[in-house]
Amino acid sequence: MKEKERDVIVETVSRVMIPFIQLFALYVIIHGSGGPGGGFQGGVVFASSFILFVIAFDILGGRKRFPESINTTLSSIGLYIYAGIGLLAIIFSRGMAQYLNYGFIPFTSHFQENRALGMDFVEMGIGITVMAIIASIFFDLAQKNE
Amino acid sequence: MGKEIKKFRIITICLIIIICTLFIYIADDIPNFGDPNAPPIKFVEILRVELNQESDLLDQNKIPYQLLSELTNRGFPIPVRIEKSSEYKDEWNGFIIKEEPHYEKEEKYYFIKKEDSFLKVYRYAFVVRWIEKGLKETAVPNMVTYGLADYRGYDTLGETTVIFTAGVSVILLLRRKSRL
Amino acid sequence: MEWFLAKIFAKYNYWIFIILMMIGLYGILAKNNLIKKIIGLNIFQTAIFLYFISLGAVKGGTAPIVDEKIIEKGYTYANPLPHVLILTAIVVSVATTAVALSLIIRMYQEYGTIEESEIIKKSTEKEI
Amino acid sequence: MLSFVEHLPLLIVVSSIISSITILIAGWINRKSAWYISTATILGQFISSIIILNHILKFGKIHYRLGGWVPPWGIEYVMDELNAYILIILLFLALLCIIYSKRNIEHELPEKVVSFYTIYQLLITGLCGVVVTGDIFNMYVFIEIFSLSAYALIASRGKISLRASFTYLVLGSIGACFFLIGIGFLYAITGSLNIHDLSILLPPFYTNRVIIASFVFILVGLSIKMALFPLHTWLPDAHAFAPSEISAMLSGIIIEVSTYAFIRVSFSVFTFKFLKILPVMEILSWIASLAIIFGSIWAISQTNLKRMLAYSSVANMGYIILALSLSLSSKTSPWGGLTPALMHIANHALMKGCLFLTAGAFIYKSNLWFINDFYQLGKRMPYTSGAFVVSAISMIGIPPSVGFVSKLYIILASIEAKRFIFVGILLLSSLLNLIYFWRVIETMYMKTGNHKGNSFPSPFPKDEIPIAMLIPIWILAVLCILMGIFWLAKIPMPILDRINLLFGLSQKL
Repeated sequence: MKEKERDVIVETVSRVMIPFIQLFALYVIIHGSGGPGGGFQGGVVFASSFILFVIAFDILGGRKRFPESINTTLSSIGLYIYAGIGLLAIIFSRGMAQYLNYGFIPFTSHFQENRALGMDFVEMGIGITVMAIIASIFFDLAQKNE
Repeated sequence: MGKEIKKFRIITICLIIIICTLFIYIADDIPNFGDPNAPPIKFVEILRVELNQESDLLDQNKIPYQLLSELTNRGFPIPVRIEKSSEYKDEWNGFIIKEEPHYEKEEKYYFIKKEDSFLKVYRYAFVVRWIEKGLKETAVPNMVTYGLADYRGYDTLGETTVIFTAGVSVILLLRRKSRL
Repeated sequence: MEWFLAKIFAKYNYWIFIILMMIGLYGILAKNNLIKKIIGLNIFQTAIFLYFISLGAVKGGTAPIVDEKIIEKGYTYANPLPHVLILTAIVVSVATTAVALSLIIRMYQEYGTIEESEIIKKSTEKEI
Repeated sequence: MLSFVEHLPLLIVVSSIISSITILIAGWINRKSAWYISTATILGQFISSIIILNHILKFGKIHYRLGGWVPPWGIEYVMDELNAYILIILLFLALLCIIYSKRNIEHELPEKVVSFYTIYQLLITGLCGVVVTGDIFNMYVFIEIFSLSAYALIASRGKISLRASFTYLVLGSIGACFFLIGIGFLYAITGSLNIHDLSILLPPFYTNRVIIASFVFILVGLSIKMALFPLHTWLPDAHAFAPSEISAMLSGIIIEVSTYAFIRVSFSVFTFKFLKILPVMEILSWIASLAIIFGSIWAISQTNLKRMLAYSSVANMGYIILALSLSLSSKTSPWGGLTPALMHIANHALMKGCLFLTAGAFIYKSNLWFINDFYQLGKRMPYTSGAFVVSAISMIGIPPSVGFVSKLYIILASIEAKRFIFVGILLLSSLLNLIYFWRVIETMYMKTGNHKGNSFPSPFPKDEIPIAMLIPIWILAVLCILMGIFWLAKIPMPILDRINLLFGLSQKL
C-alpha cells in the first residue's frame, strides 16, 4: 500500500484542536442542565474529535488510540448508568417510587436537588454511550475490510 | 431497464400528487403556527355550555353542577377547586388532585371562561406545568433538559437504546475480525 | 390574489414542510442510486422535524431556558416539548442512516455497484 | 405503596435492555454465555407476563407512572387484558425461537453469535416496549427499536438478504415517518400524547380534517409495518432470506405487534365511534379480501418454500384485518368484536412459527430451499416432516386445529354482518391453501426423485436434526392442535370478552 501523504498543517492544527474539542464536548455534557447542551450534543461533539483525528492521521492509528475493547465497554457503560439510575430509585425507596423517579435516590437530603443530580448522571450516561457508538459506527464504516 | 424506471417515476409522481392533495385539503384546519393560545402551547377547548343562572356560582368560586356532570360523562377528572385567574375578566382556573410525593397536591388543569353567552371549558396543555413549575420541581433551569431527562425520561432511555441498536447492528453487518 | 397570498404566508412553514417532504419522497422512491435514496429519506425526516419544531414556535418567544429577567421584560418561552420529541426523532434518523449505510457498503462489497436496478439483475442470477 | 406486580411491566422492558448490554460485555469475555443470558432473560420475562395477566384478571388494569409523574405530564404504562394477551404470545414464541436458534446460529453465523443475540434481545425489548406502553410517542420510539433490530437481523446472512433488508428499511422508515406525522397532527390539535388522554380529548374533533388525516397517516404507516396487501412488497424477500428463527419472529410476531399497535391506536385513541363515522372498516375489509386472494395465488406460484410461506403470511394478515373490519358489526354474539382477530393473531403465531422453524430445519440439515428438492424428506427427517404436516393441516383448516377455529369464527362473524361474499372468499382461500400445502406434502412423502432424476439410494439414510431444535418445533406443532381444542372448549374466551368490553364492543357482563 502506498504510504499516506502527510500534511503538516492539517496534522498540527488537529493536534492543537482535538483537546479543545474534547474539552468543549465535556463542557456541553456537564453544562446541559444550566444552558443549551446535553448528552447527545456533547457525545456527538466528542465523537467528532475522533473523526478529525482519523481524517488528519490514519484509521489504524485512531483505532490504536481508542481500541475496540474500550469502545465496547464504554458504549455499554453509558446505558448501564441510565438504566441503573432508574432502578436505583426503585431500590432505595424499597418499591415505593417508580422507575426513573430520581428524587428518591439519596444523593443529598433535598428532593429537588436529587432530581437535578440524577439528571446530570443520566446526561453523562447518554453522553458516554453516544460518544462510543458514534465513534464505533464511524470506525466500522470507514475501515476497509478485505 | 430505462422504461421500467420511467414507469416507476410516473407512479411516484402520482403518489406525490395524491399526498399533496391530502395536505392541501387539510391545510385550513391546521392551527396557526406561533399562536400563543394554540392547543400544544396553552390549552384545548373540551366543552362549552350555554350560560344560565347556575353559572353565577362561578363567582363564588364554586363549580356549576351541569359542568361537573358533563366533565364526568366525558371521563375527565373532577375539579376540586376553582380560582379566579384575574380580577377583571371572567376567567377561572380549575384544579385537580394528583398523587405525587413531595409535590403540591393540587395541579392547574382546567381553564374556564365566559365568552359570548357561552361558558367554555379548556384543558391546559401539559407543557404549561413544565414551563411554569419545572425549575421549582426539578432544580434545573433548562426546560429541554428536564423535559428530556425527567418528565419524559423514558423516551430518552428508548432513544439511547435506539442508538445502541444501531451501533451493534453496524458491528453485526460490517465488522469481520472481532470477538463479538 | 390577496386571499391566496394570505393563505400561503400565514402557514408558510407548513407549505415548506410539504414541499420538502415531497422532494424526499420522490428521492426515496424514484432514484436508482441507493445513496440518493438515503439522502431522500433524510430530507423526508427533516421535513417532519421542521413541522414539529414550528408547532413549538411562539410569537415573541425565547429559548426555553428559565430566566427571571426575561419574564420580567414580558417575553414568553417557546414550547419545549417538540424540541424534546425531535431530539429523540433525530437520533432515530441518525441510527437508521447508519444501518442503511452499512447495508449499502455490504451490498457494494457483494455486487460491486450501488445502482438498484443492477443489484436486482445480479441478485436474481444467483439466488440465495 | 406499589406492589411488586405493578413494577413487572416495566421490569420486563428494562431487564431486557440491561440483559442486551450484559450480553455484549459477557460475550466479549466468553462467547457461549450470550445464549444462556438471553434465554434466562426471556424465560423470566415470559413467567412475569403470565403473572401480570393473572393480576389483571383478578384486580384490573395496572397503571404505572414513569418517573412518578401523573399521566398528562409524564409517560405512563397501562396494562390491560389486550396488552397482557399479546405479551404472552410474543414472549412464548420468542422463547421457543431462541431455544431453536442455539444450534442453528452456531451453524449459520458462527462468527457473529454475540452481536446476533444482543440484537435479538433488543428486538424483544422493542416489541415488549410497544406492547406495554400507554403513550403514543413512546410507542413510536419502541417501534423504531424493533424495526432497526429487525433490519440488522434480516441482513445478517448477507448476499440477497441485504437487498431484502434494504427494501424493508426504506419502506419501514417511510411507515414510521407517516406514523410520526400522524402523531404530529394529533398533537397539533389536542396538545397531548397520552393514549387515554387523547381518547377523552378527541370526541369534539371527530369531524376535524386534520384528525381524519392523522388517522389515515397512522393507518398507512402501520399497514406498511404490518404488510397489508398493496404495501407488502418488502415482506416476501425479507421473510425468505432471513435466518429461520428471525423469519418465524417476523411472520409470527413483528407484523402482529404492528397490528396490535394499529388496534391500540384505532380502538383506544380514536375509539369505535370515530371508526363508525368514516368508511374505514368497509375499505379495509375489501383490501383484506384482496390480500387473502392475491397472497394465496402468489404462494401457489412460488418454488422456494420460505417465499411460499411468506406470501401465505400476506394472506393471513388479510384474515386478521378482515376479522378486524367485521368487529363493529355485532355486539352480542360470541364471535363479535375483536374476538376472531385476536384469536387469529395467536393462531397465526403458532402455525407460522412452526412452519418457518421446520423450513429452517430443512435448510440446516441439507440446505434444501426449493420444494422440488424435498423428495423423500418424509423418510429422511420423519419427525420434522411430521411437524410440518401437522401445522400445514392447521393452515388449511381441518378440525380441530387452530386454523379451523379462527376460520370458523371469521366466517360466523361475516354471516352475522350479512357479508356473504367474504364467506366465499374464505372458503376459496382454504382451497388455495390446500393446493399449495398439498404440493409440498406430496413431494415430501410420495415422490422418489426430482425432475433431474436424482434420488436417494434405499434404504434411506435417516438424518434428523438435533433434539434442541426438534423440541420447539414439536411444542408448536402440538399446540396447533391443543389450542384448537382449547378454543373450541372456550377456555381462553373470558380474556377476549373482557377485551371487547374494554373497547365498548360488547355488552356482556
